[in-house]
Amino acid sequence: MSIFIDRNSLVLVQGITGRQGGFHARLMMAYGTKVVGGVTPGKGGEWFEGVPVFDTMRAAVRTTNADTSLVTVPARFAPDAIMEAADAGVKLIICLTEHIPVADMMKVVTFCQRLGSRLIGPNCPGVMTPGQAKVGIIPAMVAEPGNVGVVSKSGTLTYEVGFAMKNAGIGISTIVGIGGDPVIGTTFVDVLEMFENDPETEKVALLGEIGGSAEIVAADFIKNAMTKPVAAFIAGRSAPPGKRMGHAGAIVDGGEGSADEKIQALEAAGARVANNPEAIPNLLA
Amino acid sequence: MSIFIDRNSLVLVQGITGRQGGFHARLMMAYGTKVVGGVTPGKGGEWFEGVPVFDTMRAAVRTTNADTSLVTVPARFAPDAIMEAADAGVKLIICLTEHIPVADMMKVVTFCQRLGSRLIGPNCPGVMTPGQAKVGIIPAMVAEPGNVGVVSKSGTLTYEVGFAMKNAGIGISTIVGIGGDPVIGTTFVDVLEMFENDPETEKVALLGEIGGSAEIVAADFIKNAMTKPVAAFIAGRSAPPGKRMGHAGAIVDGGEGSADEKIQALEAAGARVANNPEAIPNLLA
Amino acid sequence: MKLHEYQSKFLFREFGIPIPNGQVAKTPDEAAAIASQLGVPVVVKAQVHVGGRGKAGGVKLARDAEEARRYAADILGMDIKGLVVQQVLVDPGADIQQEIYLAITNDRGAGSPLIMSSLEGGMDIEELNRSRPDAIIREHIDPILGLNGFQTTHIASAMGLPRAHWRSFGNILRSLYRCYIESDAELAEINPLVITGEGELLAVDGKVIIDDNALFRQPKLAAQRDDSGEPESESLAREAGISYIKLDGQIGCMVNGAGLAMTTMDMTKLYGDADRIGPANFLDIGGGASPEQVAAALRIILSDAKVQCVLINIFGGITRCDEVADGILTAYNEVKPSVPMVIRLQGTNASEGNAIISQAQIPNIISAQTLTQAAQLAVAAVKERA
Amino acid sequence: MKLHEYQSKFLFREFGIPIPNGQVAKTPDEAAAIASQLGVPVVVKAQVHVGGRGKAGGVKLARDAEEARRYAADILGMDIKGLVVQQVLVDPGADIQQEIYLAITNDRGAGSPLIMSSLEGGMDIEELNRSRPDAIIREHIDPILGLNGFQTTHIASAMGLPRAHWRSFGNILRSLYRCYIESDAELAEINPLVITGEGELLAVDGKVIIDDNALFRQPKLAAQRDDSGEPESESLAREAGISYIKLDGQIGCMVNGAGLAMTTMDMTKLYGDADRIGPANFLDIGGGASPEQVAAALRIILSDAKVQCVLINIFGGITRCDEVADGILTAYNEVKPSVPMVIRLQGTNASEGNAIISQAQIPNIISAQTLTQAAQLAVAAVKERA
Repeated sequence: MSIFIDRNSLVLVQGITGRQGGFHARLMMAYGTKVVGGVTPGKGGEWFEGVPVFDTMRAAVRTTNADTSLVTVPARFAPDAIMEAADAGVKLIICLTEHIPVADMMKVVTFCQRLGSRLIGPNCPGVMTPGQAKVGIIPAMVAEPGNVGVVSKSGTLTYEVGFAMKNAGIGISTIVGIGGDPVIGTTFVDVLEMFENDPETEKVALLGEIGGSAEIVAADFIKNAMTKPVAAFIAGRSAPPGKRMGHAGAIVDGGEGSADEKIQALEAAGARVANNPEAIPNLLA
Repeated sequence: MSIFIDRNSLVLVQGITGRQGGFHARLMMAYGTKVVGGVTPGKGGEWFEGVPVFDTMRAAVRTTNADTSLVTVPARFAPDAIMEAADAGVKLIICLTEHIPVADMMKVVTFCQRLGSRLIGPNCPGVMTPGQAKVGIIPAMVAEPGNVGVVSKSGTLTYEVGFAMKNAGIGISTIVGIGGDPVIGTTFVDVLEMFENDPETEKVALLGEIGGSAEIVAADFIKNAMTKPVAAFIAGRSAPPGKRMGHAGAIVDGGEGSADEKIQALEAAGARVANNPEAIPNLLA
Repeated sequence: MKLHEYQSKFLFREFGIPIPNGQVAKTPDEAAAIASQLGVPVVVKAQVHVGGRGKAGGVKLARDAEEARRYAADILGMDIKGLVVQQVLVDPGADIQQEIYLAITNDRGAGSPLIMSSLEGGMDIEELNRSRPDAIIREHIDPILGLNGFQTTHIASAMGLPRAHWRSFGNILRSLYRCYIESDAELAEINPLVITGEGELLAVDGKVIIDDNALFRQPKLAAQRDDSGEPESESLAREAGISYIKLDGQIGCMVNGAGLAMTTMDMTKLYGDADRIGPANFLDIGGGASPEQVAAALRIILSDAKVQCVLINIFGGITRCDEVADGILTAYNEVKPSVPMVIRLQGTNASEGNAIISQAQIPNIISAQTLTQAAQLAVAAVKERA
Repeated sequence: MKLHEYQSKFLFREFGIPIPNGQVAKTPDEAAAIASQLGVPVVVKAQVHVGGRGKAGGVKLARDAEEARRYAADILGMDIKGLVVQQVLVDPGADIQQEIYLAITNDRGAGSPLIMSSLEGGMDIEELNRSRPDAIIREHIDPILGLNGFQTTHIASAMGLPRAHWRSFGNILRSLYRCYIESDAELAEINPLVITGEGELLAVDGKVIIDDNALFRQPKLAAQRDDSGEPESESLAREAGISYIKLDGQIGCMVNGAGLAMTTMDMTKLYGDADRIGPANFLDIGGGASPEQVAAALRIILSDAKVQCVLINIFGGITRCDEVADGILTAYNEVKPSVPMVIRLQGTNASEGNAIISQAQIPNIISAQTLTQAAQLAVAAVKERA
């Protein structure tokens, strides 16, 4: 088993005829993901690598029975694309797009919740269940199948940790990149809860960073509701307050969201916190 | 039993310090309704006939544990007042106010549905469970307790029918005025379903009128889901098309919503349709 | 409140929807001047609040200014279903390749705005709805969230609109939705929305109805009201705050409550129809009517020369029957109606009210106990006078 | 993007929020002219993107124009926490009866706007939040529905605002919410909102932060950006589309991905802190960086004279390490850095990338296999040069 996606997930790529969308759709197909179609308004009826392109998500879902969607369209169009996927009944929507205004995301997240669709992201690398499927941009080479669940705010940091785990012979059940934006569809706690309930996951690696309080809330959850061991790393100990470190959400503001307070909370909750991402495999061994 | 309200309902009156609100609050109290307080922003801390007045619904509900609210404020403020009641957790909201723009009501009805609050009205005379409680403006004299449920789009027409029933010795379980506006919180079908499930209700009287298709939908429900006998009257057989007859919703438009089509649908569904409201008691005998 | 075609289209233009650059004329000379200024064949269109003006000869294609003048002369003053044409719209003729139907309306059942769109525009939408309902694409809009971008794509795609027009169709639909919302419209309809020979989209005809209950916050639209086609009695009633609609029968009705007012009308027809007797009007005096309102209502009813009898049916709830009785006597003394009045008072303080009426001992006034009896007495009174 | 106090308040005024009628001065003479025009005691306030200007002497009350000139001369050019004051706001002094805190911000956890309001305004809200959190009324707003009327009443009532001010407070809160929404603000704060001796409400100080990601649709606000307090390298980086923040250390970092970039900084500090060695900057070159971007990033890093070593850490996913290696060599040849460069390439095409680097045989370039090793080598290189 795994969480969110597996070899049976039927995936649509919104923006499949775009440069980024097409590039990653091919890599996903190569990995074995069942990409069953794509959507680009105005290009319905075309084909992409043997799968049909539709004008609308409603038409695409009706024809393909897809349950999962990957949103790769630019920031100006991404909020509408996510809502279109939810409206069409897609149950899992993964959005790669970065630079979406927070005001738009607040509406979109509310909309998805009301329609019962799970949104992951935006501004995230996606989800990968090694050996089965990947939806997003996580490189195939960073993980082998196994029993550690990985959840992370960051893309390349996740690859770094996955790669270190692979080199140490530790496999992964599912990698979930939740994204580094201030308002996101799926939080650490959502994913921790799923890992806790996933029989294939035995341990969890959590990769957080400065900004917000999601890691503090996660620490509460780890303390009160988790039986599986958690190893963690928090990026940004050396980041100055009041400066946004690349991710829209990565800012220590008003004394809130520092790496140290998150590390303390996680340690107090019983998580083992690494001071170096390459030390994570040791903490999982 | 009864539907919506009974002698234990705890009722707040929004606009209790207003002329209309105060007048009807007194009549409701006189009837035995448990009016536990009122709300008028800016008048919190005052008293009305021995019950407290609050500034906000949240404060009023917290203090009184009210489960029911009567909205008597003017049309410009009524949409906000209804949403305030739903936000405060009131489960039954009855709105007397007429002349609320339809655009506002579409939002308000959606809002109440999302919060799980039942709205009755607007532009309705309210609800009365004879011998127990009344919330609204239905005169005490028009009904005695009994086993016929009455649901109606119209105020005085309902009094007319209730009075005729009373004179014929027929009592009423609950009278529900759903209002004559195009967009309302509670429909004929909602109330028919409750009467069907109410052990104290044996028969139902439905009073409809021209405009919209709520009576057609009700006829479908009567045909497919009701076991209890229904007597009906539809007002407006003599109304010309394209003219709005007082109620915002009472208009035959584009050949839709005529009295004749409604009467036919109800008769086809097995309801007994009177051509004179004073004949309703005969059909219920 | 209905807007005329030209008012609707000018409103559309404010929201960025392309319309023909025509103008309104009140005289044949004005029509000719507009036509010669436009310099192309024009359509001269009667501006009246009634459907079917085309069949009635109210729309004519003129090749030049002289013809425009002639047709305007024909159409101005024309009586279309009882309404006299007082204005014509002179629009440049459009090169029509395709006609689209596009409308946004309140869906009562769903409690939300509904977009209806079809490639088979130009014709009567009700007829299309009956004959080929699948030719109309229907899309509900969340009243809180509003119109989403993907919905415009869905509509364009589902109706089979050629892709070349998706962008401009989307812009027009978004504009129409804004117009519908910001104008508190019950209906905002473009029929037809035309694809021209140049591939442009153009709103050639339009219809907007504003929610009467929202006019308080739409002063610019409220000011566009055109009462000219309306019976004077209805204008008077609106100014007096009385809900009144003139009908063709002989029995003037005064009732409290809209549902009971319709019912009272129905009863006069039920018992009078065999003798071609029926209601002269709908009139709801509302709750808690004052003597002044009763008098105003009576005056409005009697301003209709066809009225042979007045039927007053009051079921007192908030309204107290004794107060209504006082009002009736006051009104009677002011108005001195020459026709008989059947009065039925029931409900709150009915016996007091009936006592006041009977003590006044006015020969012209007939008391009734029930609605049935009141309607029958009113019908009988009309028959007696015939 | 932060707005200055005066920009924030002028923005508030556009949305109907009353503010003092002050003006901005760039010279002491201008300050004196504004003060004499106002004709009342004024407050001269430094306009810098940093907190604590009051304690730093950046806010002074002047009784007359001469005093305003003197204080403006003191404040203009003042260095407050590393930023040089280039403008002062000269506001008329307010007669303050009560100070209110009122702000709307994005609540990340709830995913919705959050209104915070307190009668204990004027002071540091973070301090108030720590010491007396109950003194702050918090109200979440549905991001789709927006602010409801009853919520303003609730806030006014719950915070204990005297009833006389409910109406104007409600108007200001509604205006502030519109400002927050229509400006795509992350924060719209009035602190203090003052009740004056005349019983008027007045926004005496204000702070607005605009969502950088929304600046594309906020051209008027984007044009108000004031970079003057910002390191030049950061402005250059923004123009080049590179995410860069200048820090105080010696190791210039170039990384792909924000999380890994922070982590790389952290590693230099982890291994260097004992020797007071740490990161000179945050820099994320993003996904799929071109040789031109790598060169631009290198130039920006090296524009910082403190940099003693460059650490390039690339984990190739989309980014191909061979392309980055090419970019590094191109950049190297263009920029000819005099400091050593530790390069660690991992992930997609890492071996090809490392081969390119080693074949170039540049003495200044040090290869590393792991992030840990790279950080340790960079720290060692800095120590060597010390």
